[in-house]
Amino acid sequence: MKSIVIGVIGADVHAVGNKIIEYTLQNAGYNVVNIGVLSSQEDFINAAIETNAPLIMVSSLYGHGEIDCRGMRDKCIEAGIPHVLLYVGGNIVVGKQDFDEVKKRFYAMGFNRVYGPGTNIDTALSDIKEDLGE
Amino acid sequence: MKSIVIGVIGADVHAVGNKIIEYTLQNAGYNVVNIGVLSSQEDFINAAIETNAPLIMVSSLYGHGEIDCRGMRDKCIEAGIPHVLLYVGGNIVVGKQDFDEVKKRFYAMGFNRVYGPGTNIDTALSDIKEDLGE
Amino acid sequence: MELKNKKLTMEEFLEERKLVLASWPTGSDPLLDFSVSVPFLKSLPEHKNFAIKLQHAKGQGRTLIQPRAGVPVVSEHIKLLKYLEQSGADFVPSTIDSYTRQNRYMEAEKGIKESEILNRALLNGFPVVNHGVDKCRWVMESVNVPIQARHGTPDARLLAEIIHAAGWTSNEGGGISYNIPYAKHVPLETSIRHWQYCDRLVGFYEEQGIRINREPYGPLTGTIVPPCISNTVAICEALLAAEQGVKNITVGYGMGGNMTQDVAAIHTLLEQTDEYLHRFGYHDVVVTTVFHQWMGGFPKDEAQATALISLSSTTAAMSKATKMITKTTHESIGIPTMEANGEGIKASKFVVTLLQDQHYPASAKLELEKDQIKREVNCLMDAIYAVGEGDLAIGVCKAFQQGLIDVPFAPAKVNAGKILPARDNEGAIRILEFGNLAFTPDIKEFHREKIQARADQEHRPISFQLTVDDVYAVSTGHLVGRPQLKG
Amino acid sequence: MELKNKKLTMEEFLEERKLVLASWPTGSDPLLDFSVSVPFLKSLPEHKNFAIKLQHAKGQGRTLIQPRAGVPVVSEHIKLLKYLEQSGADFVPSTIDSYTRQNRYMEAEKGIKESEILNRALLNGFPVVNHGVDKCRWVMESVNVPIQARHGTPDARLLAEIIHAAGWTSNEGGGISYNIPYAKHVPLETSIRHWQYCDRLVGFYEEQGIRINREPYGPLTGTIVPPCISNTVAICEALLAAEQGVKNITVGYGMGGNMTQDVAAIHTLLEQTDEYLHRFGYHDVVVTTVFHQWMGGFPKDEAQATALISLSSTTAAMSKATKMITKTTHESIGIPTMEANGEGIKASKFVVTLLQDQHYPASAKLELEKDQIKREVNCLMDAIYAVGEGDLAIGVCKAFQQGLIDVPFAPAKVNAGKILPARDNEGAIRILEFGNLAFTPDIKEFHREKIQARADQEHRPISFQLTVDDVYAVSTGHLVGRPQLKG
Ligand code: B12
Ligand code: B12
Repeated sequence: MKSIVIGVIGADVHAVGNKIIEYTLQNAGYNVVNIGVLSSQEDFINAAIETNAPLIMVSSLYGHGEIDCRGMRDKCIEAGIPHVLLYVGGNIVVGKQDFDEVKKRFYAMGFNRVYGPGTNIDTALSDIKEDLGE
Repeated sequence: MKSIVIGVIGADVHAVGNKIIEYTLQNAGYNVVNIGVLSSQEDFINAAIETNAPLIMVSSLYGHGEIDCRGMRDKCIEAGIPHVLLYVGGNIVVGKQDFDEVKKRFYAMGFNRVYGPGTNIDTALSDIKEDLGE
Repeated sequence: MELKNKKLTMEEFLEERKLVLASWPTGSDPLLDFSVSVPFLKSLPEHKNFAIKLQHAKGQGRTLIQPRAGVPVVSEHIKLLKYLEQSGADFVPSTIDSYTRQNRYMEAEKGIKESEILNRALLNGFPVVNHGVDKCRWVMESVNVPIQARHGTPDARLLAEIIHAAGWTSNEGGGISYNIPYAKHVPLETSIRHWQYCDRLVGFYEEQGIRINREPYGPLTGTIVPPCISNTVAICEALLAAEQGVKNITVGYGMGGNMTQDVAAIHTLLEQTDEYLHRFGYHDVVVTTVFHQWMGGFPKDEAQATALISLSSTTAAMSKATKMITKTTHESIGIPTMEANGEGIKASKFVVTLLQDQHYPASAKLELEKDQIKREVNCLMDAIYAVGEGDLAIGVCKAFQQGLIDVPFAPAKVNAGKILPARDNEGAIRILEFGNLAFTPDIKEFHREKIQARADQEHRPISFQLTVDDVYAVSTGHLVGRPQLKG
Repeated sequence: MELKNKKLTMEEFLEERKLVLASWPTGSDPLLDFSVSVPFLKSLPEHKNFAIKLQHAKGQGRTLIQPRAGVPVVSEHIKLLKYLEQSGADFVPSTIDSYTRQNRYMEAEKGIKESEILNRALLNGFPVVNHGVDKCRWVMESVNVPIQARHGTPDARLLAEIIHAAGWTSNEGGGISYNIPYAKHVPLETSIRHWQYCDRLVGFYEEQGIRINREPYGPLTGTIVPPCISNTVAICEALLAAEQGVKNITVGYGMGGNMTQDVAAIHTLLEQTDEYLHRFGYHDVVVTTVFHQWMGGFPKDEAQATALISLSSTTAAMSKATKMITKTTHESIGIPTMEANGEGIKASKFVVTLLQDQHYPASAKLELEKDQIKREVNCLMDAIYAVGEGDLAIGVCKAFQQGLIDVPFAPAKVNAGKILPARDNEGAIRILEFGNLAFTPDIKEFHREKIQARADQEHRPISFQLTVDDVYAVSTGHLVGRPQLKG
């Protein structure tokens, strides 16, 4: 059973989506490591190292995602997991912005997949399967 | 007491505004000659001649105003009241259109004043006073 | 021929039919032969049948959605209807232009031509008679939901022939409701007689096993109409239709604005229509209801207009009306664009779907409004039958002539135009001037007290000014036209 | 220091105050001297006083409107608030950014700088502490309506000092409601103690004859919260505030979706808050209510979002809540633009104004829901006082610890997180898994029956899947998350 680390980054306390992502991924057969809300980049990375997880799914709902996610790929490299997959989703920037622009910004930060507002977790399941080679 | 002819032109049956215009103009001290809904250009002109009215206020609500009002100034000239004032108001064209454009079209047809959707009759009272020299 | 509420014999009907079909070239289309139209209608799939879809919704307690829409050019009209269907419309309409409504087909022809040349609509609807059966079939075949004609035509005989032969399985209107608010000089005798024909046509199709829905037009002038008046008209038209063999009737009501009164109006409309149909021996008619979103002057601001549309939808859903007719954010300006119309549907459908499992709870207050409406309707119906000496059609004509029933703000000369409505302190519609309305003294007293209480609260005498203020109120964001609102 | 529900002495308060003001440079502003702030607050005109305006609205039975809004840069924030006032807001807010809420002022400083440089907001609100008293005064002076801070800050002591000294006459929050949904590791003892300080500050100003409003945050997680839970929290926070000398309290509730249950929740919230305040000897507190438009996930479509806003407004108006907090058409996407926020206000205000003379009628159904909520709330309050051995503050902490009271979907570790809510067949919020909730067996039985009936109708077993489906339902246009809705 593959492990996936999930959590909500920064000073963000939106817990509902997080609980539903946990439930959905568990139902889909993954070992879900949920570090919950108010989590730092380090929390995510440590959890991934501890559980040998190939994928970290970062949620950011409250709008500070851009500030909170900066430098995360570098930290992964430093921590010795340079190839860990990084997904980000939720309401990751402040306000209604052109989402193609937003995607570019997050790709440039080293994220592998970037999901727009209200992307139901069910729709991301196929991406996960593909990326984890199933 | 000056006379004003009011009515609703063409195949238009919108009667509410017409009744309220009658009431308002009467309260403002005019002799209102109301020919009602479903009135032809001829009905308006005949009423103006009979009552020696210096002003005809045409209502058109239902959208066919443009077709219904064409040639009305010419008919006034033919009928010997070339200088009668012609106002038009209501929802005088089909749909939401640039109202400056619409005004131009009706001025070109010989109307003296053209009112946009929802112009409350109270707001036209000062124009009437001005035009009738009071 | 003398008017009577009596089913037209097949001979009378067919005799008249010849004249009707001869009245405009499109009437001689062979697709109008019953030998063609009957099998064609029978071949239609159930999901295109208005009557069946409504009956189904009634069973489920759901509120279905229908917009208003119609443009002169056929291809544009089809594009429009498809878009509305995609936006979530459960039924699509074809709103007919005003020349056709007055049987002025020559002017309609001019309007079609000019609209094609100038590439913008110069008619305010779809000129169904000029287009004829084949074009109407094309329209019907282009959508996947049932289709209805909506108009305001005192003499809609040819129109009815054309639309039904084209597979449009519902027709809105009636001899009273498409005369009083929509005509000036047409005698009620004439319009009722002509609508007997329209109903008899539907009755004929029913005899062939084809379900067709008929919808008396509920809101009348759409302007502070007391529920008892519009409900009485709806019941009369339901009875007149049933006599001609109509079996699927949707009675309608236009939102008043006081939620309790509105719910009471929809409930009593259904209950009393059923009751009167049974009382007069029509036992196999399926009755459904339609709630019209606010029918009076709309606010200009689009956010406010959407709010009004949503509020209307809330009342419709809580009343459990079977169908709701929607408005758009462009209402106060002009015929809406396709997109504005679609947004009206989306907002409306969102609300009724969200509220589908809820209804306005039974309460003493609701009961009181229901009782009141029922007593008033019974009063008016009694008066109609009395002056008609038992004949409904004659009764209706005489009752209007004598002002025993009277519609506010109506353009028709046959309407007395003596009553004046106004709102009470909670915004319910009451009557301040009764004219000759056939009300008992206690009913009048009820209305007077309600209006007096409002006038007292506003420190002003009862007068037409209350009515005028109420006419403007909703478009300026209020329900009751209180004097302090001005300036 | 040990936590107790006891008014802080003036010495205790002033002692603590020194530390609070020393915690960030803006705390040493001389405008924070009471010798400056008291006369300043006294000089404010009545129309800028939150408490007075609310009390007035309560007397008139009106529902006033307040949006949510806050951007990092002061000049932009002022522009925004002025626009909202012009759009019809009766009160304006200043929503505080998330770093400030966690007292992470360094990060907030970074956010302000970057927002100024990049010329786009990188913070999700107005960092009130970093800006300090003078900037906040400037904001207050730029508008003509009362102003309130809205946040979600477990330790809002410095924030409270700054806003009140700047003439902001209302503060949202409470030791429970700004902890459970907004924090992860903060002990309730700490947040309650810190909010005692905020309340004591208001109590101090009240002693000087200055009216200041306090608003416990009603909706909690905004996600299918059973009314008894949020009402109990609101009542506890009202009592805690009253003990510290607060005299003007607005208790809140977030729309559930079943209109009858929502109206019942607002009515009982007012009635029971009053009742408990009197029972515990606080006789001079003015209580008002605030209804939050739908607080869960919104639909993306803007027409649907406006419909949801309007539906929320209908319920608020019919319930006669004193205030309503609005949402916008951008809700599901991100912080709204000024224009989108203004449209939300216009739509909302249109509905409440139109319905101002109406209320949801008394009915057996409404009575049943009210009785049910009251019994549940009493049950929870009894348990809290019991474990607190008569002390409310201690009782709240222990009750949460033992799961006797429990909030669904909350991030806080001090919350048991064992209960699961789900809707019944009419969309009312019930509880399917009780955890250790302090309910009597008959109350549990009521919930079980309601949920069982829904599960039966949907032909599926009771499980967390019901809850999950209900979480998504409204954003997809439904209230009850029926399984057949999917695909
Ligand atoms: C009520 C109403 C009806 C009622 C009318 C009842 C009756 N017999 O009176 C009913 C339901 C029957 C009806 C029918 C139709 N209607 Co209609 N109706 C309305 C509605 C909702 C309100 C009109 C009203 O009474 N307003 C209140 C009065 C007080 O205001 P008013 O009419 O605007 O008049 C005031 C001012 O405009 C001004 N004014 C008017 N004339 C003049 C003239 C001058 C010189 C001046 C200075 C001022 C002035 O003073 C008046 C008093 O303050 C409007 C939309 C709206 N405004 O919200 C549509 C509207 C006018 N109707 C419309 C249409 C298309 C129709 C129909 C063709 C189709 C249909 N929807 O069924 C039929 C037409 C039938 C026919 N042959 O005319 C369209 C017109 C579209 C356009 N121009 O592009 C409108 C705008 C709705 C829409 N957006 O589609 N309608
Ligand atoms: C409920 C809610 C709250 C509750 C949260 C309760 C709680 N503790 O959980 C409360 C009221 C407390 C709250 C507070 C705040 N909120 Co809030 N909140 C919402 C709301 C209405 C719904 C969120 C929700 O629960 N949705 C339901 C769940 C199931 O969906 P979801 O969260 O979107 O998650 C799903 C998907 O996004 C996806 N997903 C999520 N993460 C990821 C990651 C990956 C990799 C993938 C593939 C998918 C994925 O899968 C999830 C399950 O399907 C949203 C707006 C909306 N969506 O309508 C605003 C919203 C998220 N909140 C917002 C804000 C600003 C705040 C506040 C700062 C201010 C305020 N309004 O008070 C505070 C923040 C406090 C903090 N420090 O974090 C903003 C964010 C703005 C932005 N990004 O520009 C939003 C968008 C509202 C708005 N338009 O302003 N909020």
